[in-house]
Amino acid sequence: MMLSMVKALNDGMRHALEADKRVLLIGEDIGRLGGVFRTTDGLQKDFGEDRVVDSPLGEAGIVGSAIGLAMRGYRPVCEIQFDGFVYPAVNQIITQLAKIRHRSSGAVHLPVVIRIPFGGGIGSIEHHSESPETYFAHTAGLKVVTCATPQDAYSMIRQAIASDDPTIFLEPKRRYWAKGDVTEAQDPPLDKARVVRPGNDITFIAYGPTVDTALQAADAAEAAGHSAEVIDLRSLSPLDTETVVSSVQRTGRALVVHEASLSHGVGAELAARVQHDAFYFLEAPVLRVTGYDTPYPPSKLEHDWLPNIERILSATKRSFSY
Amino acid sequence: MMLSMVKALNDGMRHALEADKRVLLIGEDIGRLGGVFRTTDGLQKDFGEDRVVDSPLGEAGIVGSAIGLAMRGYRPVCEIQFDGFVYPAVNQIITQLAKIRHRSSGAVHLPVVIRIPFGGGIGSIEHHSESPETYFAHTAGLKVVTCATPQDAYSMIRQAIASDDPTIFLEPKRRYWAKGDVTEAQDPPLDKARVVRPGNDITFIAYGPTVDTALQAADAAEAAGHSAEVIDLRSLSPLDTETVVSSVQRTGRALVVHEASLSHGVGAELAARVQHDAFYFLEAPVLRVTGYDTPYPPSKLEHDWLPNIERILSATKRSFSY
Amino acid sequence: MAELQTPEGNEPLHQLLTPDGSTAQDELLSLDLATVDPCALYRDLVLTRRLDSEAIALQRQGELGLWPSLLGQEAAQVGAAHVLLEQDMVFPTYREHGVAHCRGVDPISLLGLFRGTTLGGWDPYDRNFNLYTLVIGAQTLHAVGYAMGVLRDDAMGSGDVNRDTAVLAFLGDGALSEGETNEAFVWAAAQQLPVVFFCQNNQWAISAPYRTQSRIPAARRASGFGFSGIRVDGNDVFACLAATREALNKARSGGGPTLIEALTYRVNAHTTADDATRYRSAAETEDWTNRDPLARLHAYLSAEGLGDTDFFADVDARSDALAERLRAGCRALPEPDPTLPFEHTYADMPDDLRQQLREHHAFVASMERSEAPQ
Amino acid sequence: MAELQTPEGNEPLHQLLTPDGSTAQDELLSLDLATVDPCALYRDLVLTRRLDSEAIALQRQGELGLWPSLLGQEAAQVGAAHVLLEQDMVFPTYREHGVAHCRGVDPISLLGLFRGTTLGGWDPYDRNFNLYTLVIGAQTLHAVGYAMGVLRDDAMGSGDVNRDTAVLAFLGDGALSEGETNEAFVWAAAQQLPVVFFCQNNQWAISAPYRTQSRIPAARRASGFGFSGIRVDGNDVFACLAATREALNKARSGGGPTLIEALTYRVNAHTTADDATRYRSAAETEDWTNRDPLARLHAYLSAEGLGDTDFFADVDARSDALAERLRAGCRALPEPDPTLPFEHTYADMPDDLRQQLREHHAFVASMERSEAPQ
Ligand SMILES: Cc1ncc(C[n+]2csc(CCOP(=O)(O)OP(=O)(O)O)c2C)c(N)n1
Ligand SMILES: Cc1ncc(C[n+]2csc(CCOP(=O)(O)OP(=O)(O)O)c2C)c(N)n1
Ligand SMILES: [Mg+2]
Ligand SMILES: [Mg+2]
Repeated sequence: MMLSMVKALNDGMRHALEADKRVLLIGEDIGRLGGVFRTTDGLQKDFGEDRVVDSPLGEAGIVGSAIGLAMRGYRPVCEIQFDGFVYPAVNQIITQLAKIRHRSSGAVHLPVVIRIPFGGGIGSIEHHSESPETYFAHTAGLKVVTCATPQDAYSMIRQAIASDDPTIFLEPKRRYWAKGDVTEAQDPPLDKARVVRPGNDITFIAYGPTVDTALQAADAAEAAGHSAEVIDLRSLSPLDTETVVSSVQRTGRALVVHEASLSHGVGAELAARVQHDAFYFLEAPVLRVTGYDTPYPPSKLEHDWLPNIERILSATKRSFSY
Repeated sequence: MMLSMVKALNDGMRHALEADKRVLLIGEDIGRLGGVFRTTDGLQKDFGEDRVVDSPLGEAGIVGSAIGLAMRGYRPVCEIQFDGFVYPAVNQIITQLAKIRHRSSGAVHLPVVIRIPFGGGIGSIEHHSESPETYFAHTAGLKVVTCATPQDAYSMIRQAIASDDPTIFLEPKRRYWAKGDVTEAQDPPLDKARVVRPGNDITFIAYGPTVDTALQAADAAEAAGHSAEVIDLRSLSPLDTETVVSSVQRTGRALVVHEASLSHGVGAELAARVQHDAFYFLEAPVLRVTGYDTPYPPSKLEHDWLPNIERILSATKRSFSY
Repeated sequence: MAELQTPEGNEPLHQLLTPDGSTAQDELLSLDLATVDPCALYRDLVLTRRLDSEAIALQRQGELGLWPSLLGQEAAQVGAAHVLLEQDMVFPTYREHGVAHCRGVDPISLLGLFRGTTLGGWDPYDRNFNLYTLVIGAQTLHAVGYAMGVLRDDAMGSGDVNRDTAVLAFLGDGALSEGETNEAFVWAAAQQLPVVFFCQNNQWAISAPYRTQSRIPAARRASGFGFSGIRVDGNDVFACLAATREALNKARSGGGPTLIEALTYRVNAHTTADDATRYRSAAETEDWTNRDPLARLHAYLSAEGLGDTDFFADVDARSDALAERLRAGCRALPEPDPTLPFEHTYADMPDDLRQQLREHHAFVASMERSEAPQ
Repeated sequence: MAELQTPEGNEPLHQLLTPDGSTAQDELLSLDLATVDPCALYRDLVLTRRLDSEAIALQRQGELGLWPSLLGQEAAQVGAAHVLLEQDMVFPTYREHGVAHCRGVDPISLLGLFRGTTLGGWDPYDRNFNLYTLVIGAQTLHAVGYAMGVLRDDAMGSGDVNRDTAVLAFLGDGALSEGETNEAFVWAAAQQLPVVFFCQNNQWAISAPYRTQSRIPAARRASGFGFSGIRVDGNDVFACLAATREALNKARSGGGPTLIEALTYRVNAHTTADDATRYRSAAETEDWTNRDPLARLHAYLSAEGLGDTDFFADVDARSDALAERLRAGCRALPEPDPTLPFEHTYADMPDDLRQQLREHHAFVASMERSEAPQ
């Protein structure tokens, strides 16, 4: 069935709400409105105001109350309206949500999912186009995942809700409306990366919004005579090092693509692991095509600021110049 | 003059308060008490309650009000009592403090310093031994620096206060009481790393609390016949890539040491840059000796959990096995 | 006028101008009409509304990506703005277009943020009007800090009207639920800071009705922190002006903070991207549209014979001129230079960022070459 | 009793047991003494104090790294804890040793956190007593969420005493300034949640006197959010018990939240690491030490002939036994296994973390080898 990512997420959450009455959604404007992106459209009507909760305006409250609900046996799925508005919740996420299992030596587990539409490219205003994944991926105790296709959206959101670990679920908002086939096919585990395009000469590593960009760049590179393998990471914490490294050990070249700023971004951790685990296999250093070390720019500048096909191709050229 | 780091910081702030009446200190318990570490001891008595402000209990308030004070022309120096308590201020730091210069196209600059005692090894309870530097180093618009000696503490705190950019100033609390010589000697720029021990065979890269550990490990390595160069990064954002890379281009081996968790830590960015800029010079992959990907453990476990001399030495051995 | 019903009953709603345009007595608020220029108020109400409707039109034409309309909230904003002194500092949210206008900020510069050419658009110090803050509640703490500076500059309670300074922070009803807003209340109250919190309770936070946030009137929040709150008819420009003037004077003289709840209504959707029909009834909106703040003052002016046909004609002319300026000015807003983010992230650009800028320049140039007509 | 003077005047301080140990009438609080066991209360006050003083001694001996003493706050904690039902859930700060004791948490398990053998020490579900939360204010939102669950479980207002559940969240006076605490008030009030906020206003937040946080009594904070607050004599165990019982019953029956301000005093320094002489006068502390909550109940028991010498002797014996248990139990606390952090970070250990654990094991083993006597 061809579905948009928004509809696939909606179906996935509906599925979870039906399957387990302890599942509950909470966030700003997710009920009557169905969310500013309509991801939860119709769910309050069908599951009631107690299970699809229009919260007061406070992100600390959303995550803090989700922790308490989880302690009471619920499985809350929080929605943060935009990437740039997750920060009021960061104290609850980093000092509580991520650490309570450890603090309690396993006595308390918190099956809390925090959905965050993230990334740029939609011509929006400040705080609506950011990529905060590193803050969470660096925080032990959190799982951090992101989907690149409606199929993954549909399966991964259910896996995240089923997980007993707190999970940051990043949704690439500029891919919300693109349609893709969604089936009930067996899904890979939540923490495994996937080779979405086989290739032999170089490995493009992407996640979320940049997977599609990387795939297009790979096709263009093919024309230039370079066979690029594209990996969709899917999980940023934990990282599926094995899938990445075994690919690079074959291709000898790696290029990471993400929207977040370059420095201390996910690309850094990937480069560190690849140069370590594939040291004798690298023909060129691991390259990174990312957002720059500036705040996200005004939208008129975002196309050039974001990693795009052209920048991936010129980086590819650089890789082969070694 | 031999001073502890605490006293050196105290002198540095006193110096700044005397030199510029727009400088003001604000934080919890920094006045009457002089700070839980006594870093601001005596300053309220000498400069008054308006310039050394005992704040209400709220970190968002401390940083948020500092932003407003800076807009009014002041140069606030905030103290966050412990690393683990900076998170309520993260929304103000990431969405406002770091971005307002960019938002205003340079019309508004915010000379705000946020002092944070950080790191472990003092046998304390949860939230009192953490290393949050990555969260800030990944945030464009912030400078992130840390001192390893009383001399640097004395000079860097004044440089940070003099800087027109918001600066996260990390203080390695387990080095607070060690004495070192403090002079008025010309200081290197705030954003430059420093080779604190010359060597030829391998480069140890450390900052804050681990510089001393790295130096001791270097001496031990010497005994085992390996001449280790030790670099004190001092600035985590921006990173002084040049100093690091030129060292590694000579030694061919690099090992990063920090207390923060391994994944997506500062060591990742250093590894990514070194493998890129020194690609043809590396005899072995860049190695990392860091805290593990878990929350900070109970203090009875911290000695083994933290990077220590033994772990640095065994990593050194590994490096030479390539 | 039918008030917003909160489960725990209601706060008195202070009013000086009734919906039919006649003046009313109020036990708390007083306004010497000799001290106000109703015509100037009316003019600004009209221009504010025109600015807003023109921006909406520009958004429809694709010239703006988004616009948060203030329709229905003109009286609250214009009333508050008219009693500001030059030295006062304003911390707006993202909806205070009317305050910006009265403050003398060029309305064209309000458009850049929503056109995507800038994240700001004006120099906050030019008119002592801060940039819009999009993170709900964050600006309330900036206002508190600025007020702490005012206090330390002895620019409070000196009795010198050109020196004593107040800070005016705007916030919405939804913002009352953010922790940071409440911290701002704690600080302002404990330190008796010269700050006035002006809450436009437009009864909606996107799709959340006020009851999602609270069961009592917003004005009462202040009592929990130890300062005074007052609820005024937000569609009554006189009441908003009088309450704000009193609060600002109190602040300037060292009397501490005040929370003003201006009870009004967000007649349009949250922004042009929002669809209000999904969460509220047309009847409710209709009902409030009938309490138009402009009509109210128009009636007053006519009844009092203050506004003759020439006056109204002049206002319309100015309004048309403004619209014209906006249409032309919006399209003329300069495209941002790709260098901008790199230049303004730090006071002086770090080496590695400069390196990134070089690569970016090279890339942008190559794009321009490849996009150049063959 | 001399009250905490706040600039904006004072809230009535509700009291049922006067400092000299005689009962008092109160216009708001009532307590049927047939429903309380004063001897049990006294016993718990004594044991709580002994637990505290013993822990301080253990810290002095180097057996604990740190201890936050509750000296002076025994009545507030024991009074509140005595009216909890089994199904109620408690969210403490880090100072509620007396509540833990009354809740049936093994006092030895309170020591691990401060000895550094664990970050927790007990299973929160065993006695419905959450782990200590060190981040000021954070637990108030957990209490709110738990109460949202209670509401959804129809475990409120059913009239079934074994089913209806309340949540009791503790906080300090300083915690009232954190944004998260105030968000908890917003949520609890808007949703009428079955949660009671019990604020021990011990007048100090480390070195910050209460006036740093607020100019009005803490109990009044609730009024700004639309629920009721009451200030009770925190050194009067009867008043604390009566106010908490009423508030918990109200919560269980669906009446919504209450804020209780128990006005008391932190007689010792903030923790054993703090030096209170740097910021407050011995006279002040002296003055409050004379309002000892234990002496008060002791006087009552003696006057009422409820506690004879045998009783007091028995209490002393239990107290000594507890001290003995603590001394032995503290030293017997198991050293944590190096594997612990790795095992409990995730439900199932990710591969790369497992790899880190392997390396760590190898390292620890090698250390043990090298440290082994040659
Ligand atoms: C911290 C934060 N969370 C969420 C949002 C998304 N958001 C934008 S406006 C808005 C509602 C604000 O309502 P209110 O404070 O009443 O102001 P109004 O829009 O009615 O003027 C929300 C939730 C935001 N901007 N900031
Ligand atoms: C978010 C946060 N900021 C700062 C601290 C450091 N700190 C520990 S206790 C304390 C004072 C708390 O005072 P209060 O709430 O009155 O509780 P009390 O200690 O008096 O019981 C502070 C500032 C902390 N634990 N958490
Ligand atoms: Mg509103
Ligand atoms: Mg206290």
